[in-house]
Amino acid sequence: MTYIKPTFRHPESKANAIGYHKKDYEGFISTLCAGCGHDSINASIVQACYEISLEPHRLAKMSGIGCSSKSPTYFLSQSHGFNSVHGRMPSVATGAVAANRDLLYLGVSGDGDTASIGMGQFVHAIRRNLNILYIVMNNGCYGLTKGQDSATADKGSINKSGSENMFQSIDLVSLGIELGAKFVARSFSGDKSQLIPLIKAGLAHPGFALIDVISPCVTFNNNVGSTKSYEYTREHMEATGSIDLVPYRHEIKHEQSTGTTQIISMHDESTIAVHKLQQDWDPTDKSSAVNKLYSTKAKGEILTGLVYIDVDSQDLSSVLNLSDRPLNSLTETDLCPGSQVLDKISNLYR
Amino acid sequence: MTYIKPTFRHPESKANAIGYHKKDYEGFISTLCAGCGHDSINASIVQACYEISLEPHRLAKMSGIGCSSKSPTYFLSQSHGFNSVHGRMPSVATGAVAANRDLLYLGVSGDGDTASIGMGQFVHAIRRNLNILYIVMNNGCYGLTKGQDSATADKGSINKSGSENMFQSIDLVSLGIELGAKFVARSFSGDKSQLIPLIKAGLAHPGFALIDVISPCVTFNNNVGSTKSYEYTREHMEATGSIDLVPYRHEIKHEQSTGTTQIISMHDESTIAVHKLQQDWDPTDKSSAVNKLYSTKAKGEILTGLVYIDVDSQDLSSVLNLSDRPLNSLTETDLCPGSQVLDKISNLYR
Amino acid sequence: MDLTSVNDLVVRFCNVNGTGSASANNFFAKAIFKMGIPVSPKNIFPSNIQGLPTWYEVRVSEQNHLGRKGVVDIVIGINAQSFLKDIESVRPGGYFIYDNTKPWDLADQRQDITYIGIPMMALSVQHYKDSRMHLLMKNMIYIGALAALLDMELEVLNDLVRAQFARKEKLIPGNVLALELGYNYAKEHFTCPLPVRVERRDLIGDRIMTDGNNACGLGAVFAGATVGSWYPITPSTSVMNSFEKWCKKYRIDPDTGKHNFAVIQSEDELAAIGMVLGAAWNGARAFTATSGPGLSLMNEFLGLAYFAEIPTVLIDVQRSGPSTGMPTRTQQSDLILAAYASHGDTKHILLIPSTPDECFTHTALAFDLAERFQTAIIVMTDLDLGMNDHLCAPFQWSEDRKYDRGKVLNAEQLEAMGTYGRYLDTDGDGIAYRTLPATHPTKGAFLTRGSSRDEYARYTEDGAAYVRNMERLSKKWETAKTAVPRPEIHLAEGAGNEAILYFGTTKYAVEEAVEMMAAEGNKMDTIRVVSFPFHSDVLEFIDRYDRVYVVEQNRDAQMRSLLINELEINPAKLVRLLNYDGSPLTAIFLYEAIKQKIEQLHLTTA
Amino acid sequence: MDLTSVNDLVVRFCNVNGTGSASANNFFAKAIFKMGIPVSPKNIFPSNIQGLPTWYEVRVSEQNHLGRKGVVDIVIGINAQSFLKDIESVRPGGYFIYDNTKPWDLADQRQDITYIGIPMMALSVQHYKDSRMHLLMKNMIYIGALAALLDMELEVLNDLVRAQFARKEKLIPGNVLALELGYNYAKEHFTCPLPVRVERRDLIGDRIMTDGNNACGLGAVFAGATVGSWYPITPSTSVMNSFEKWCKKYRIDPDTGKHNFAVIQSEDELAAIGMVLGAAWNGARAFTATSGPGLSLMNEFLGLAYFAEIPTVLIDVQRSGPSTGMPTRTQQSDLILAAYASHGDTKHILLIPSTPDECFTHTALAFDLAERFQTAIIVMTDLDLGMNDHLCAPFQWSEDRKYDRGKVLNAEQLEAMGTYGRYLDTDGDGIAYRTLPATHPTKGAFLTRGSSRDEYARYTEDGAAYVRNMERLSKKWETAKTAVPRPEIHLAEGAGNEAILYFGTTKYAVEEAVEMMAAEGNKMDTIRVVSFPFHSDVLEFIDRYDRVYVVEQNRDAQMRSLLINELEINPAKLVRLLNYDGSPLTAIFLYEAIKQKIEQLHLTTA
Ligand SMILES: Cc1ncc(C[n+]2csc(CCOP(=O)(O)OP(=O)(O)O)c2C)c(N)n1
Ligand SMILES: Cc1ncc(C[n+]2csc(CCOP(=O)(O)OP(=O)(O)O)c2C)c(N)n1
Ligand code: SF4
Ligand code: SF4
Ligand SMILES: [Mg+2]
Ligand SMILES: [Mg+2]
Repeated sequence: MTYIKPTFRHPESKANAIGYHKKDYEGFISTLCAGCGHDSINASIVQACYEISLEPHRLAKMSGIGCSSKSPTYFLSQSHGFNSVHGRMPSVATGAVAANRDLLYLGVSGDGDTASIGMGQFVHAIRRNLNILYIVMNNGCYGLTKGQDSATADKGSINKSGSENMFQSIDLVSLGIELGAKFVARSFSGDKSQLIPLIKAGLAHPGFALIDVISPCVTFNNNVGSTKSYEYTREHMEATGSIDLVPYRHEIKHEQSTGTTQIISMHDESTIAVHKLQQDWDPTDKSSAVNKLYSTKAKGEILTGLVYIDVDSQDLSSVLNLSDRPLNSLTETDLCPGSQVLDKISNLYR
Repeated sequence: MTYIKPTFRHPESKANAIGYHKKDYEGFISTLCAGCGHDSINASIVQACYEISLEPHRLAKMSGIGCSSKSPTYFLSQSHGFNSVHGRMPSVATGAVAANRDLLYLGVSGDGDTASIGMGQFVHAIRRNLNILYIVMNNGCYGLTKGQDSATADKGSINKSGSENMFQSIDLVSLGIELGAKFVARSFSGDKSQLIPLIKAGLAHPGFALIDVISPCVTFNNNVGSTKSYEYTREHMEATGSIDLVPYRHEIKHEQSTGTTQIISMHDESTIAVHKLQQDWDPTDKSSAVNKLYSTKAKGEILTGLVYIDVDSQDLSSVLNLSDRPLNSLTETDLCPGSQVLDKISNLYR
Repeated sequence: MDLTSVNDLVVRFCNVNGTGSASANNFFAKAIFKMGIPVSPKNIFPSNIQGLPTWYEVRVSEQNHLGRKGVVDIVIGINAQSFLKDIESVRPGGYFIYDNTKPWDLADQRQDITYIGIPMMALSVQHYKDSRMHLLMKNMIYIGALAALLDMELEVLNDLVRAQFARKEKLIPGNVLALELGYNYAKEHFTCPLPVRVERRDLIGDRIMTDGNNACGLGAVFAGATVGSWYPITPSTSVMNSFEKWCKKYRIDPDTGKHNFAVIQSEDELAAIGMVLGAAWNGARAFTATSGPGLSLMNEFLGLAYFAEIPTVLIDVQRSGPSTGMPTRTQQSDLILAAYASHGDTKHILLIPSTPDECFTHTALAFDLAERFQTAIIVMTDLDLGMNDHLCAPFQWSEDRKYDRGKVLNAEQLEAMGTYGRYLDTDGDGIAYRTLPATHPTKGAFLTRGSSRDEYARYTEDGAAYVRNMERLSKKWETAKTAVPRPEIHLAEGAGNEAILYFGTTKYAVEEAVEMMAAEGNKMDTIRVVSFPFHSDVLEFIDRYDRVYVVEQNRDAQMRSLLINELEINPAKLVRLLNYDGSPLTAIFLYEAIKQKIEQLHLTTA
Repeated sequence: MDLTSVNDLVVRFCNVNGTGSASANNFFAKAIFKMGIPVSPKNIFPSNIQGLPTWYEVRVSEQNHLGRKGVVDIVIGINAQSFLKDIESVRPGGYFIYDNTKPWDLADQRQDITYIGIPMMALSVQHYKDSRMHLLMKNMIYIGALAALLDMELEVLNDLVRAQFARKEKLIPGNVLALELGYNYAKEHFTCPLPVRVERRDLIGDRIMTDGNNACGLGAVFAGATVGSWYPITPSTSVMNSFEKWCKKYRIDPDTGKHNFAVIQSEDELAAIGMVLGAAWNGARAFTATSGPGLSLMNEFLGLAYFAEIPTVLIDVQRSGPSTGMPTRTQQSDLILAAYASHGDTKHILLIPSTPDECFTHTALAFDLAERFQTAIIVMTDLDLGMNDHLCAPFQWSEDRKYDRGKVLNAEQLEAMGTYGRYLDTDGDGIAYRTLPATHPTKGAFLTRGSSRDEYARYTEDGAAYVRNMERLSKKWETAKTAVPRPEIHLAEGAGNEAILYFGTTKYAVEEAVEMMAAEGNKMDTIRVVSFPFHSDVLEFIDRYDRVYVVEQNRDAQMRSLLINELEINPAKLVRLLNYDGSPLTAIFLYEAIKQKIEQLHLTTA
């Protein structure tokens, strides 16, 4: 059973640019475990959407199956959502994008949903540069089926039942970059100040934006020995710095890149300001990003932040050369060639 | 209909170390198109197996569906083979390896079979470090279904029907390295001198060995504008050099690495001598291999040869800690705890 | 049939695939058609690209017998590999035409047929310099020879060549020459025409000749499908090719060049149907096409379509299963899987066309039914229908036809209403009202899911709510029975109390077999089933007879199972008539099988 | 049942999941069992990890009525969320036990039941310092109270606690104390025992209490399975957990520490079953376990198993479909999909256990049948059987039992024989001889494929060869009918011409309902079907009656479809008795449904 959140939880409600309040971005009360990382991500999604003054009904929520994939119930209840089947959300989202290129698409998945059963579709959604912000709530395990290791569980990580994972793990960030994703970030559910701007920027990015968010499973994978626990993540997180998204509506457009701040202009004239903590890598260069990932990993650290971005990407809708009017808005008049044409066609076969 | 090849085709038959002749490694007459790259690869497989004096019945041939996946019919007819379903050969091979760790496994797949429908299983076979030599006969198209672009077709490549591929391509070599494959090579069906030693080394490698072989489809993707044609490949191939496999049976074991030759010792005491044409990269270093791939690609060239190797890998059978006797050889005595134990077990539930 | 005949013959071409023979052979069939004579070609090809035996069988029938007959009058034996076997396939008294460039010793071969040797390759080599042309022109040479032997109008063939190569004009003279070479050679060396021959008629009427896959693709265009996702697989590939081809013609904005359609080649069949669900959920008409293995892979999503109530159109071009089976042979063996696909209690609506024009109308109807019933509609065609040309009625579309988009609420309706409940059975027909994303800023949003939910789309594990929902789905199924097309019933005067039930591509063979029986005084009524669930006419029909023969191209009598399962018919009444060797059923097989069954059954009941 | 009763009651615990209640409640059920009284617990849990309502229902029945009954005598209402609804679930005259630490106003609630308030949380907080213990100990407190109220032996509970925490000894005193706190509180504040109570008996005999999934896993170990591949999914997950657990105990070489088994968690269900096929092809006994969506995904491979003839064992622990449905509720609704999975003409052998001991024997048998028939065997269990504890016969294994590895040729046999043909029907039973890789250096190798082939495993598109192969597969299916286990038939003296057919976990409810009917003089024979294809006894049985009631836990009467499809039974004779709300069928529901059907039918036939 899910319940609408009592509204008194927001005494501080302040309207955003389009007059919506924070509660307009919320969902039903979560049925996830108390302390689950996913809930913090959901809160960040709510906050990000509120801050960028998104119209909730212009966004569609997509997910697969898992604790993480339940999340669309817990945010944006004024958005339509599709909680599909396990691992196959990317294809469903692809169809949805083809049907209506005008909406924003927010995909929420788990590491099981993405890196195991969903790997094939994940890879191909990236290949097609699907217009979606794809958030993986990565807890290194299958929460909903009680904590089995997932394919992102690190080799040597120990889960709650005490068994050690013997297989190499899949790093969704370096994989995403290798596959040609143009916006690739990693974050941590516990670090909202980093995560919220990433979500905002991801929503602004046309094409496939991936945020791999480490999101501890308090019930099955938050124990000592786990490399996806709150404690481990906090201790090993190497933040690359923070980012700011300056949406196109805003004025301050002409900030300049400096030694530590790199300004990246997006196609809708929004800008992303990357405040870098290190000078040794350039998030707009693929080799540089990959090398940085490898070297961080070699040190046993977890690289977070906006790892790679390429604003010059052609998204699926453009590759398909879709008409500006969404396909789902076309009618008989636009679509049916009519009976006279059909007679002509019949004639071809006489 | 398939026919046994008439034996008179081998007047030059010379026995190898175990007394087998070349014809003992051959298969039925190919039903592929005349000139198909796959047939050259099949010939290289035959030659490699003959040269390393493999006992054919100690190898199992695995494949999916496609022209390429038909290949197991055309080599090693004294080996058992399993031509399974489209894209799912890795899982079938995984089961086979678990059942009998003692055989050699040779998987043959196509780019459709591997990079489209088979992507999920391919990724996970690598993750598990499955004991297999996995050869992709990569023609950038779906031969058997008449030439549609596959996911390895390069962006901008033009197929026979004249349409241009608009999607980014998947590079199985850089993907394989990213995913942690320990033996990753690329070759060309038309370059047997490079391919045969790679196959020999791949068979000697424990764990997952990937050879992505560009193998032109003469019928559907050998036209001008295709980046997987014979001509294009010949012109853009950048060979990293050649390799020699020195099997463990042989004496000359103590060759030393020199400036251009790097000696890599494998666990069965075979060695691979990599004769490098360039000094700018180290095939035993992951970052170096990836950077080399990226830079070659940036130049519009195709890197071939043994791109990456790590001999210190723990293969699936060891990770599973399988008994030395193959599981399929165990009998009631080994496997059934017996009725007395069962009575004891029943007692636990009283 | 006597071996002296006009416009009543079967010609079989035996070639090697990948040699361009299919298009030459197609000229032959087309020419017969252009001469106003009913014709039916069948391409029997291997699952391979080059070098294996392939056959092309053309039936010419003034009586409009357009199924396979089961005997061959004239064989053109071009394939050395299958040469001797092909000789066997000629009926006694028939003709075997072959290339005698290299001499064959036919002394030991059967003597009850006439051998006609023509130096096809020699003629080709002699007249064409470019060696790449030799094989291709050889094909046209035997077509030319056949024209002379059968008394065809050479000019008709020449016209076809000219039409075909309108855009590659330089190919025309060579092809015309080849026809002529063959024609003249035959005229000079043999008595032309043979006693078996053709003659111009005007028997086509307004009929057209095309293949079912083309028609399905076209139907999707007319029905307003905008999203087609697919994964290549024989024999369904050409459905999406057709859709894309017609879209490129009629759905590109002439001003902007932008597309009013999206065709996405997916990574596999799971993704293909996933995309359909996503697009349909988002308000576009979407479909996919597949065959055997693809249908198996789509099971999970078909269950989601059923339970989450997403309009889903799937064209299943059936081939010989199970597993990879015989990918280039036909069958009607996906019925049970399609009808009940996916775990749990599920049922899917099937439409079963028999002809290309029905492929067109059924595909178009599928989109209406999918949106009306918010569920999966599977069009069950097959390789024979999909990939072979068939004579059929012209395509039709009434100018004022509107798409039935089903129950979808718009912003005004939402604004005007109280609380919206996605799964409320407001109208009592089991069909609830959908909303599409982005319809209204604050009303109508809900989360679609494959898990159990209440009338307001809220997740629930309450058994009663679950049952209410499942019962509503059953009610919807009942409603669907009134919306599916009626079966085609033929009542014969003086028919007895036994009838024939059939569906799909057995149509022509059944019609012919029934005529053969009728000629012997044994008249039978027939019913052609065109959908699942069954229209009420089907049960009424069956109820009228003591025994009904169910004709199917599968081993397990799958249609018969559906009939007894869904209509509560006593199985004893339904007699299996099965052919499942991968070739389209022949009239003679059927005729004999029915006679035999009748005898058997009357013996046992006597 | 009167509300004064001994050893005949139903207790229902209403908790929040993720609070450790399931294990406390399990202590209660176990204690009843240890007191020699037949008992049957059912855990009804949400598809969620923490915070949602969960129920645990325990039936205590001296008469061995071990199904659900359909009424609840005592409710322990611990969940504030579902509190009021839970009050509704008590039978009139029953008891509602709750935590009154925070007072509830019960004035407006029903007055026909007795409320028993116990300050569970207060007691817990008072006695335990560690706040993490409060919730857990509260659970033990109500168990203690229940012990007093029902007159249970506290020492039995204490023993269970000691056994459970044998390896975490420091937990024992706390738990024992909690039991005592509850026990004493009840004793002090209420008249103990209640009129509804329990009393030690010796009615268990040699029976054991365990769950079906544990038994399946154990069966696989005894049957010599060496490869288990799986993808997690409720409710089948614990099958592979059990297999792995027992393997770790009995299959690790004590000297080397090496494993005589491989458990591979795959990336999805397609891979899981692909691994089974690969391992089985290579001569290992291999299996997988799944539920609903997984079964759908396995369709393509099941077709390959059928057609390429690979021994394949699959345990399908059914849950409520379609689609994601109700993942933590039970159903018997995968029958049709399992029986006919995959495109084309396919049939799979199903085994249908009713009890954990049958889960064990059927799983073990599945491996023999899979190798004997070289095909897929699907063990159709369900959530109720798989995840709940059941009283059943002890596991049995005859010491001299040998594995039936089916027809596999070894090197000597190959050496001795002429040309080996993989698909030759040498024995005329439809089953051909396999060879395994690496058996012989030069003989017996062949390529396994899902495409059509001749008797020598050579690829063919020849229709006749294809039909021969398909007919052989049909013959094999006929042979299988003689190898499947017999149904369980109960003939009641004086029974009429109507009977009941059932299968799987409806066993206890059917038995009880039949007793209820018999008590009223209406005796009925019953048959429990245990396999598909059906043993010949099934048809013989059905033939003897005018009408047979078919009891199923699905909406579409799937077993009934299989019966009429495969046995050619007139559907009119088979009456549907369906319950599919996700909860195990209750005896009362069944009793009433049968009575009602009988009345209805006798009215219509009258
Ligand atoms: C086809 C299929 N297989 C298995 C399942 C069972 N299942 C549900 S959720 C899940 C894994 C979830 O893991 P993840 O995506 O990481 O989500 P989390 O719960 O950890 O957030 C599985 C295996 C399913 N629903 N469908
Ligand atoms: C499930 C399934 N989908 C589709 C097909 C049809 N099909 C057969 S081969 C093939 C693609 C083959 O491409 P590739 O693997 O690249 O092999 P190639 O023929 O190019 O060597 C396809 C799509 C199939 N057999 N099974
Ligand atoms: S089980 Fe883990 S992932 Fe699932 S809700 Fe609980 S904490 Fe979150
Ligand atoms: S179609 Fe292409 S891939 Fe297939 S056999 Fe011919 S050349 Fe090779
Ligand atoms: Mg997870
Ligand atoms: Mg290919």
